[in-house]
Amino acid sequence: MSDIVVIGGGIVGVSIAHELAKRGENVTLFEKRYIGSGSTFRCATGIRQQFGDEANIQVMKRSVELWKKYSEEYEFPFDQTGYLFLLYSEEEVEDFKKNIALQNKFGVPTRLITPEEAKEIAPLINIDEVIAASWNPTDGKADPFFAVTAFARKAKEYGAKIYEYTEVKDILVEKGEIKGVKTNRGFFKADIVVNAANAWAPLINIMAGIPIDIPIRPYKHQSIITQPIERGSIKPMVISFRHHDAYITQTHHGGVIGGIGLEYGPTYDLTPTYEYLKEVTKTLPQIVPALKNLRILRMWAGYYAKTPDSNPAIGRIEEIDQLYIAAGFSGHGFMMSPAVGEMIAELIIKGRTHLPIWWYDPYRFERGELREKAIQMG
Amino acid sequence: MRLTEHPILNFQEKRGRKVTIYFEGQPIEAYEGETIVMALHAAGIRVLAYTPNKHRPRGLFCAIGKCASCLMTVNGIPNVRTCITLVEDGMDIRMQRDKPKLPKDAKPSKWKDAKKVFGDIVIIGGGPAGLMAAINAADAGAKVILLDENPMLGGQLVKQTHKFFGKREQFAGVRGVKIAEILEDEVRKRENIEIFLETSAIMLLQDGDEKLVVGVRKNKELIEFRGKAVIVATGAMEKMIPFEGNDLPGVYGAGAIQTLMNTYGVKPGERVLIVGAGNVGLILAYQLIQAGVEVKAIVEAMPKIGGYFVHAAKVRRLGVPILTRHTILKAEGEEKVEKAVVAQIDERWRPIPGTEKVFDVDVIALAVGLRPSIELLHQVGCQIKYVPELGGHVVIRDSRMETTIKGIFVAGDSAGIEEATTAMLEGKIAGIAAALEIGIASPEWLKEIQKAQKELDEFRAGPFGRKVLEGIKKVVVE
Amino acid sequence: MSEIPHYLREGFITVEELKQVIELPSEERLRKRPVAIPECPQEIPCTPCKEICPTNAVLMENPNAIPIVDYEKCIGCSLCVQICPGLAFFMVHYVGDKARVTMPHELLPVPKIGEEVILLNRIGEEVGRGKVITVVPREKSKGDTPIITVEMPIELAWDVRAVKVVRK
Amino acid sequence: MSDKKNIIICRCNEVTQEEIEALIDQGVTDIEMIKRLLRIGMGPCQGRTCLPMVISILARKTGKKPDEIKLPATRIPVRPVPAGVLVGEMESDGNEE
Repeated sequence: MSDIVVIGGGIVGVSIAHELAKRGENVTLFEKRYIGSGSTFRCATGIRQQFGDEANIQVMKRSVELWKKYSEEYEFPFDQTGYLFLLYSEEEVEDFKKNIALQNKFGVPTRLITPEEAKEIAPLINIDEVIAASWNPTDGKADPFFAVTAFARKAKEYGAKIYEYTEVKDILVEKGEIKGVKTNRGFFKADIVVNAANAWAPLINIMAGIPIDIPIRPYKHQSIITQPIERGSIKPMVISFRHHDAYITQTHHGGVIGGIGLEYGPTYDLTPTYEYLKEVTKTLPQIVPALKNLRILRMWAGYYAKTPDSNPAIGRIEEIDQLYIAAGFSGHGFMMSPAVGEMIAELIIKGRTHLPIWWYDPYRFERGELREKAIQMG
Repeated sequence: MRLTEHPILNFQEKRGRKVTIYFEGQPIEAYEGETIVMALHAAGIRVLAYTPNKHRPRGLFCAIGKCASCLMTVNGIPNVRTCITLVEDGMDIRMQRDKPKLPKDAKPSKWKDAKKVFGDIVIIGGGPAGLMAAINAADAGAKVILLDENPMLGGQLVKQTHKFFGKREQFAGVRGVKIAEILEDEVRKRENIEIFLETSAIMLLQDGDEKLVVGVRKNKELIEFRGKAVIVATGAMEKMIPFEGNDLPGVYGAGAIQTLMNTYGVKPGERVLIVGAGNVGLILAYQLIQAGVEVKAIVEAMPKIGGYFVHAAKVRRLGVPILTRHTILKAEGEEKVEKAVVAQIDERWRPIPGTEKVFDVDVIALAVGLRPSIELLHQVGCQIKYVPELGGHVVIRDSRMETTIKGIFVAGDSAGIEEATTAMLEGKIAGIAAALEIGIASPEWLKEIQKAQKELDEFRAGPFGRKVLEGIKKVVVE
Repeated sequence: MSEIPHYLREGFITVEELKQVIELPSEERLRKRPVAIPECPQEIPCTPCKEICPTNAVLMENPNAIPIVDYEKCIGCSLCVQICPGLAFFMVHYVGDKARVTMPHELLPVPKIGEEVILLNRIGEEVGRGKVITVVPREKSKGDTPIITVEMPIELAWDVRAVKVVRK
Repeated sequence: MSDKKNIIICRCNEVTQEEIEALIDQGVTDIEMIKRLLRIGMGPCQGRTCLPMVISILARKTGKKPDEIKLPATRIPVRPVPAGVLVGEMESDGNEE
């Protein structure tokens, strides 16, 4: 049996390891710090199917099915509390109508609702200038800490080996074939490598010596969390493009988490910025005014590992036998991870997958065939 | 519950105008100039909140704004640190039992930009280190901004009724409270020192060549302080230890008890057990007796008294037993401390069955050590290291108190737990060094640094300084 | 464990232990005039006693050294008792079959001259009664600490280090 | 023996010694994971009171030295601040219920 190495212990890498181990494959995962420490633990928890293209809608629909199934089986919090996009102009409404039609076509029950209906769903929001909202009750959120540790635990139960604090230093490739990986804990034999390092994926690509350019660049995104408030105060993920691409929701433990689209980069620097703190605290109370009296406990930064079209690179790198990539999630890694795990596992084992992986073709950048930009949000 | 007479302190003169505050709707008498929690304690209110999940009662613990055990809803605003928020007439104070609910009809906020204050050196913390840093930096020619989150300057000096050790030029033989007054007078005399009280520093950032300290005054006002150098003199916070019932109201940090009785003239309770026979525990015992409170015993896990012998002798001759090789097992009580159970421990620190003793006390004072408050330094990215001799995590620094980030200095307990005397000397060094670094002080000031360094060496030369010197060796780099 | 001196295990010093740290004054000297006795057996960085002494009777090699009193130079002025931050200086004076012990008293109430007080030994046990013969109130003390001189039976001179004031 | 359910390590989020030790016994020995799974140090005191105790429990149970356990990051703001203050508006407007 092949030795499969997954590089990166974020939720994408862990999901891939989990799906492979579940199918009986011999898989080893390396994480340079601890599970979830890169972008997973810094993410804003949201899981949505409201995308504007067929592929992402289908992949996310499958992802939500898997989130539901695994959260029940592995007992971690996942709540289908919906995504509520607040719309402020006729233009926005028209765009969303198109998306909704597409989403409905694939069985995602999004619908356009009135501001008053939106207020009923999320009573703390300010609807003064809202003219409509796009609402899908089957979107949701999960707890990243519990989710990634549950997947890691299960992966290990299925036989995966997970090495934390183990940094991959080089990938040994001979005559186009992968032989193994060098780590700070020594050499590990490998036949197949999956690059799931997201923000650090370009470094892994260089180690493997891939001949194509997959332009993934790290951008600093920041979030804040407040003191806990009464459970159920802000059930859905509330989104407003009008307000710096803001998102707000309440986490499982009660804090209100939120952010805006003010990004910095490309950079590997994660120092939080005062500018962001001021902007975010100006912005979020415009959407949920009562936030102004809530205390901000922490702010932190994480990466959006972005590609030019904000869609990830998922697939096989043909020139190296056998290298796979699942990276460049542009802020969507957490929500997509269960489906990505399934896609990569199917691809490695069967050579194909039932999900529309073509959309994420890693060669599209070389060919200049960028996708329609995915909605980069929460 | 309020002290009317005291052998050292005079509260009658100090108390401000009488005002009325409302606790859960009930009127309570308070005095202007005291913090909310002090007024509540004086009225016999020990339980300030119940935790949202396990419904455990919460009382104060640190009383200096650090532990978040005193959070209450004040005038509708949740999670106010009532230990450093002053009373105002008519204030509505509510216990928090659950996570707060937010209103559905709030209006979006309008915003205005933060107030901006510019100086050469921003000093965070107005205790002995910060005050000395301010005085010396100002004398060396710098425009100084001094912030402290407490309502008064002096840091922990304001509650030290005992006389200080050291040399007379270092204020030996003078009571801490008096030293605080002297230093405050000196600071206020200098026109190039601007003081901001009740102002918390919430972040420290590099902004180009400048340092930016973002502050919040009185829970309300955002202020941006900019300077070319920053001195962090944020002191320390009390350590907590694990034992059953350790979160029961009435289990207080030693410093909190000193704040109650020595700063605000509020009797902390009637009968006290002290955990820890270091200087803090011993001094606290003596101060409690001075305030007319009975000290049942001092327990100490080590086989010997850790503080100065003379402090121990003072309380022994007033009848307080010191039980070395003993530890606290349990705080008992329904809503607040009613009993403390202690036991002897063996060489491996295990309680010896059958040696339990029960004390009827309403206060358990924890004097089990302090740890440096390094949050701002850690947050801004100064290199830190765990050095048990200095109380825990401390920052790497040079002999002039500059951290691994140029222009950011540290002094006093936040540089490593020691004495107020050494804090003052370190403050002096940091103040001058910062003024030198930004090119304001003339080179003659170097002599003053050397003088202070020599005094520090002298002070640390004895057996008590040895441990500190071990620690300092680990953090000082040139 | 045996290296830990008794006084650090217990928090008080016995006369026997004190004698190992400092020589005590002769009876002759004790009868001549009051003499300062430091009960400060531990090296701590503290020098006010030395600095305040008008006759340089307090000897201290360095700021951490233990104070040693040159009993011949000591004039019994009590300034060291007033200033000592550790409240560790006392004066003893033998007068006939009585001893007069001078000690700090930072508690309320401060006794009055002529008042009878309960005598406490180094562990707070009541060992007898004595009479207050002088009081230096806080305002007049050079060290902000009231000091009192109490007359007591001579055999208690080396035991009594505090008093309790009992008023109805 | 002592009742570790009644020993509170994190006062803000009510985490007991028993819960921490149970997690360590399950093999979670990384302070970063313990912090996130139990939410220790993530309350309003921001870890000031509890983290030293967590480090000492972890050191005792795993045999690590305390200096081998890295202190979790200190995040901005180092004091919890109402959002309204950061935008310069914090006149109490009676909006709270």
